[in-house]
Amino acid sequence: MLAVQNVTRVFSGRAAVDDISFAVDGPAFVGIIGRSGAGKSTFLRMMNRLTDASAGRICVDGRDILALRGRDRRAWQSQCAMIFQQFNLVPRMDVVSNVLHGLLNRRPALATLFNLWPRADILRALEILDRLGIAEQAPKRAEALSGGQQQRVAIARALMQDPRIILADEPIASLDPMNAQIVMDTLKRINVEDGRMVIANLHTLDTARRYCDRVIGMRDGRIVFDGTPAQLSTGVARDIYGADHSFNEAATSTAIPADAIADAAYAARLMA
Amino acid sequence: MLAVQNVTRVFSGRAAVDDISFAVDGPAFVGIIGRSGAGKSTFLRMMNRLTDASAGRICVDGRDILALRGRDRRAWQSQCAMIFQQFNLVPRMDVVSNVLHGLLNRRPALATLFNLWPRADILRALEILDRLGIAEQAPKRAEALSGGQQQRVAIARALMQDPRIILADEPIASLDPMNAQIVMDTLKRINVEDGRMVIANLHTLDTARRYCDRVIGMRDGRIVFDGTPAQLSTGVARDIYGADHSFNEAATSTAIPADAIADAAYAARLMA
Amino acid sequence: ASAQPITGFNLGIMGGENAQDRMTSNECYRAAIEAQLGVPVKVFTPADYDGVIQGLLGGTLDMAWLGASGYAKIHLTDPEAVEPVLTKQNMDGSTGYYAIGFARKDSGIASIEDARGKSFAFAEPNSTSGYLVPGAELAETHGKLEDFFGQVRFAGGHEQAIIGVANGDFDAGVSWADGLGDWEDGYNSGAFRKAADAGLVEMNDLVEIWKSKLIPEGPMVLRKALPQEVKDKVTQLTADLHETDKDCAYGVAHGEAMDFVPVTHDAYLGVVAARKLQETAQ
Amino acid sequence: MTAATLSPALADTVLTRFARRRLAAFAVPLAILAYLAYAAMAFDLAGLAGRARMDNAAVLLSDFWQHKTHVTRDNRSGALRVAIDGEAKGTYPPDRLPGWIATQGDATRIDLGQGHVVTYDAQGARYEVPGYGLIDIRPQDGGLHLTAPQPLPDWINASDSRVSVTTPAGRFAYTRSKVETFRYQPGWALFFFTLDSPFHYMSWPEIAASALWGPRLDSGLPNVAAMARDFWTNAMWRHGDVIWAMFETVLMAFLGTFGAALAALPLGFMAARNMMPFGALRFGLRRVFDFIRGVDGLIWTIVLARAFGPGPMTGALAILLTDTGSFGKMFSEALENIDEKQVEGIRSTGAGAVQRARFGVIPQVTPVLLSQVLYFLESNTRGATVIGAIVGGGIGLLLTQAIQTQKDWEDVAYYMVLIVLMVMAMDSFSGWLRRRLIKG
Amino acid sequence: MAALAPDDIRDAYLELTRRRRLYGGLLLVIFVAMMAAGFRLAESRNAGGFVDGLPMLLAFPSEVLAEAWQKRANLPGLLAEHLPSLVETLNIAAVSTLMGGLMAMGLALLSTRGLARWPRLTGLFRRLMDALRAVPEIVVALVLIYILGGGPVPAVIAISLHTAGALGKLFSEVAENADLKPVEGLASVGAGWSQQVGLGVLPQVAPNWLSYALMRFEINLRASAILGFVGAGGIGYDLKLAMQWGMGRYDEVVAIFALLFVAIVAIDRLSDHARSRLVRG
Ligand SMILES: Nc1ncnc2c1ncn2[C@@H]1O[C@H](COP(=O)(O)OP(=O)(O)OP(=O)(O)O)[C@@H](O)[C@H]1O
Ligand SMILES: Nc1ncnc2c1ncn2[C@@H]1O[C@H](COP(=O)(O)OP(=O)(O)OP(=O)(O)O)[C@@H](O)[C@H]1O
Ligand SMILES: [Mg+2]
Ligand SMILES: [Mg+2]
Repeated sequence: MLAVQNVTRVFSGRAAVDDISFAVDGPAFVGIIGRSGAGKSTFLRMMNRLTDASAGRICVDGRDILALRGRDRRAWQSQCAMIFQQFNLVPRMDVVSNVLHGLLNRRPALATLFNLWPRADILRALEILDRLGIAEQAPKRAEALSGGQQQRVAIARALMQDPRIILADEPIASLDPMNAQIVMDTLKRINVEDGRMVIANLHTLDTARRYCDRVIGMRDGRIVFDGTPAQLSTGVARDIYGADHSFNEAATSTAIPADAIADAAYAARLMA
Repeated sequence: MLAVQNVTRVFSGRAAVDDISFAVDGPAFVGIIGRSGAGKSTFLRMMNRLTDASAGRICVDGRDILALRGRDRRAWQSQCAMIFQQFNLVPRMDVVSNVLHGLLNRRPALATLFNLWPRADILRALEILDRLGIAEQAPKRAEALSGGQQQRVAIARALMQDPRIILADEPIASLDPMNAQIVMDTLKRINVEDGRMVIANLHTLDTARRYCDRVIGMRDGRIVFDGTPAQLSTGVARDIYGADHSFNEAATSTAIPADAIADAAYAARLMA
Repeated sequence: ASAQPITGFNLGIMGGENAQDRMTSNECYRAAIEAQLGVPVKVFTPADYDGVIQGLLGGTLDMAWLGASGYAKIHLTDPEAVEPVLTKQNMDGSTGYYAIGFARKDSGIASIEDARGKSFAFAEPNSTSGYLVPGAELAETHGKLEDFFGQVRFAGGHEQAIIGVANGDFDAGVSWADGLGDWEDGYNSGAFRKAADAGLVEMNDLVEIWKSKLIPEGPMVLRKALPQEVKDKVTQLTADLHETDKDCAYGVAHGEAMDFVPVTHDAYLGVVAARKLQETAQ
Repeated sequence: MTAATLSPALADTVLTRFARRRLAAFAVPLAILAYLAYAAMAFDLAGLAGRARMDNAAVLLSDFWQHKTHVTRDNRSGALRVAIDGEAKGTYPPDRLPGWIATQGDATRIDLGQGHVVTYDAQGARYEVPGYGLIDIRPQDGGLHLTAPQPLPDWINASDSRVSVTTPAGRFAYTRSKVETFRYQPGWALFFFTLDSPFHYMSWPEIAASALWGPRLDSGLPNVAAMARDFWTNAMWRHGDVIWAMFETVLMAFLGTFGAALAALPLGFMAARNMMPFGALRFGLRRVFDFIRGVDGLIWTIVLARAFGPGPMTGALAILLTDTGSFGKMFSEALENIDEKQVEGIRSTGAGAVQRARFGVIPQVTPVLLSQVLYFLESNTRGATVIGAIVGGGIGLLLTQAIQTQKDWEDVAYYMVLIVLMVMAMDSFSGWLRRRLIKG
Repeated sequence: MAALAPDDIRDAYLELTRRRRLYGGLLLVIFVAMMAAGFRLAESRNAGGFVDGLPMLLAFPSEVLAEAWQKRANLPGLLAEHLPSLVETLNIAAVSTLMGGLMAMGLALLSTRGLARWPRLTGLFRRLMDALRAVPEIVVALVLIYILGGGPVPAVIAISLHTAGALGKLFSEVAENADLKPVEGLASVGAGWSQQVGLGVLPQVAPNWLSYALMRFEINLRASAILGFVGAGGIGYDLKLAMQWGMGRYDEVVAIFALLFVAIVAIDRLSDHARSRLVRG
């Protein structure tokens, strides 16, 4: 289904993504991990054609999507939804409109500029929002929502695209642990229930372990690990994140911590 | 030395400070605590004559400073330095100029308007900055400094006034724990070394306990506690802060916490 | 009356030529006055002739060459402000120019009577020869102009009136000329000549249908409050200019002229009256 | 999960919202279009299209970059005059006529190029038009006799008193009093040196050579200085006067803007809610600002002209007055938006009112005020052009005069270029100053 | 803590103050000298002096008001008579703000880094805006009057062009600060340039753009009144005629002036109000 072949991207002499190749057959949940600057975002952006590749091919069902231009490129983008760390919604527009933006490529440009959408589209947007549990927020402006809600709107937009692949670039990095869990659960459900492929950049190991079918580890633009979550030992993690980096996984964890024992103890002492 | 007698301040029908009285003999470090809206700031502002009192007297060495007008009032202000939560410096002027502002009341107005200061004054400002450990910042603009450094500039301005009393309105509320400690230590040192009276509004109990010779607790404009830090039991604290307020002192603590035990444990488990 | 000695002398020059040209062509004149009076003399050339008029009314300008209508305006505002002393005498000995009514040759209009019921263009409401005088004269002979002509319009200026008629936007119109020389040249000087020389209209296509009475050339005026001695000196110098410095006189007079001759307020009674009439008419 | 759980009420609200928005999406552009249509009617756009004479525009505008040489013979005296734009100061000396004019006794042969040749002689004049034939005009019995191939084309306009011919090569007109040929050539004539300067007759390399080592043409001056003088005092273009006029314009803008800023500073304090305790005075001042601004600089110019007469000071004062109104309003608004904390900090040391203003307020507002003042400096440079036209000073006077007298369109083009350059220069200067002063 | 010896710091700072005082003093002296010299120069080239003129300051206004007061019975009629001209002036201002604003939108979007349709051409569009801004309206209007004849259209064209340049610059400054994340979000679903800009940028910048456009409308109202002075129609033309006529029509001057003034102040205050509401949200 997806075959990445020797893809490279060079930024001013340095390769941000360096000759990577892998293939995914079915609608898997693929996690990409790696430390900051490893090239995760660059790879996803190339897949969505927001950034051009310097070399290589990405074949989806045999077609090299890196070679698409103009209309074809936009058509591909509409089949391959992207979810951003900062949500990238239009803050001053309402939630439903933001979801409807997923259809921009498929509806006449002029009509969309005047915000004219067929009734059926609006209803479908509402349905999707309902499925993600935020239908009541529909008439509000996107900027009025909490981070987790905004990310779910972004996912709704992605679903509106009815995409074959969903790309998610650190979808939970700016969310609190509670919202992070909701968002990741939602992505997993879409992956399982709808059978869409999801490729997510994740910056924490525990999330990758919990949600992914397959984990790809990147370092300095190269793939240094490719396997199942179970294969992801601490040694491998050290490799991915670099051993010099005094490694403390907890510091980056987004799991909701157990009640802060120390704080509670301190308070108890004071109140005695 | 300082005698506060039945001081009241009414804002649109409500008494923000309600008939308070207390007296301080020597150059003590007095802390005023109380929850938000208790009238702490209003009291300090009345002492510095930034706000007028509705009734009562504040006698300093027998003179009622609330009755002063015009020049005399300004002369009193110059003897009674004020330090603000938000530092209230002139951000676009350099550090030394900000410190020199402490002399505005004592130098000819015209010369100060052109920012012309005697050499001796400049040298003294530099000395004070050196004493507070921020002499290297002297030529920088105030806005270029960190919060803790700015608060120390504010203290330097206060020292430049060569005041009998230093008033500090929540001096560490907008600082991180590290800087908070430096600032409080500095105030304490001035109190002890120079023998100047310090009255500080504080919003955390532990700070008051650690630095003050005497703690005054206010609630709804009235003094509900007046004693040594040792007398400040949790019951008293509940009284001051209001029992309805589900009280958790730790939540407002600015003390630097002990290493997060839970985190460390979690990390250890993972790395195993 | 209160004749204090003067410390400077300011000369205002009206439009009609490029500001810089006016400056240059009057430089010799300025120098001559300066030599005669012994005080610094400055020349001012505001674009809008109201600038000169305000200067004379406010007493900051001491002398100016004005149009007849401009003089009338000053006189009506403050009769004590200025007095006319000299005017220009043309090569044929006349001291004035004409408002000329005209139409397209192919329109069949050959006299003002033929223009009855047609559209008629004046230049602009404040122009002496483009509206004030012809308006008053025509109204005198033909009655209310709005009734006599089908439509009375303001083209916006002499230029626009001529082009407008030549283009057929108006059936007939009025503009000014000195009345000397030949029609086909657009006369020797005036708005027709300028338009023809610039290639904007073809004089062959136009015919003259009416000519006003002589409109007096504008006067050279002096501020009344000036000391008599100063007035005399400047007047004398100017009156002799054609005899003493021919080239300089050419510049001051905007071209060929016979002489500068004395003039009094009486010469402008007609224009003043026309202005008064317009004022009450509106 | 399916639509079943979706509350119908919610769907309704959302759908009606979209319907309303759809309406607005059409209504706004439609309203704009309707208004523009109304305006087009009110402005009589249709009539205008008929009135606009693009050919006239072409005649006028071609002067922007062309000059024409008049070759005129007075039919009564027989005198020949060759002058650029027909002006006295552009008249060629008889012994240095341009190469395309040849004289021989009474006869003058004018070569207009592309085979067009005009000849004046004792009998009259002839114009040879290639591809058409010979146009021959002779004065006879007080009228003109025209011989030309029939039928006459519409570019020949003839009566018995005047014949005029217009061809792409030039214009030709014969009346009883004179015969005149106009030749149009591209370029600004005599831009560097006029005909009375020896340098006019040199090519660029010759000029360079003459400047460096040529023999002195004017014994009193080195050649370079003579060139500079001839250029500076060029009677056609008057570069010296023009530069001076530009300076005067900038001077008016400078004095007016900064004068207004100085006047508005104390007034702004008095009109700011947080600085002025007396509400009545504040209100009064604000209305005064409104009045001054509302009246507009142009009217002030006229009012001031009575008191101060024409001249640059009057223009500067008019700008000063108008901008005092604008600055007063803007400054007082800026002062109302200040951060009170800094003032309080200064106040707590016992500083007086003036010191509080100096240290608590001024440092905060300087960047805002300064950038407003500099922005106005730039736009006042443009404004001073207009005001100058009325008070009789600066480049604006030259420009409006050149337009009103209509014959010097190349001057108009020259002044326009200079004004654009001047405003751009002021723009970048004030931008530079703004960056320097505000960062610094 | 101190990296430098206290003495060094002290000397360095004293040196700094000395230099600052020197530069500050010099700057002040230069500025004062320039103002003084400039003013004296301007006065010497003026017909009347500043001091001599001051007592005359009210001469003209009092002349006008005296006559208008005398003929005050005419005022209501004159007000009604010139109302259509005022409407024409308002129309000129509104149409040119609209057209100029639309042009400015296009220019701004084409010349904003990160948004431009043709990134290579941004410099070109910027220079174009500079040039449009630099030409005074009156210049364009005067030239156009000679081509199109007097009337409102030359004024509309002239003001529109200027507005396009002036607003274009302000618009592009706003657009430059717009958040590009929404645009990227729209790009990722395959939206075209017009959709990215129309849905991602315009909603963000609209309040500020509108506020600037309103401010411009105010400015254009004045400009169109002034252009009337050179023959471009509207109430400015009426005012000029009455003003030039002088004594005898001062009642008309006052009537026209009152109309214009009230309109300018009313719009000024309305737009102030609308703008503060727009920008606050
Ligand atoms: N537009 C760009 N221009 C130049 N260099 C870039 C650009 N985008 C990314 N890079 C560089 O490419 C490298 C990989 O960046 P990328 O954003 O893909 O990393 P990442 O793995 O997503 O990191 P993070 O966790 O910080 O998002 C980095 O060194 C980055 O500086
Ligand atoms: N200028 C004022 N006008 C009206 N009410 C005021 C004013 N200043 C303070 N108050 C009111 O007086 C009461 C006491 O305020 P004050 O600022 O002294 O409390 P505080 O103890 O300093 O609280 P915080 O911890 O929030 O600073 C509050 O109810 C406040 O709303
Ligand atoms: Mg990334
Ligand atoms: Mg407080």
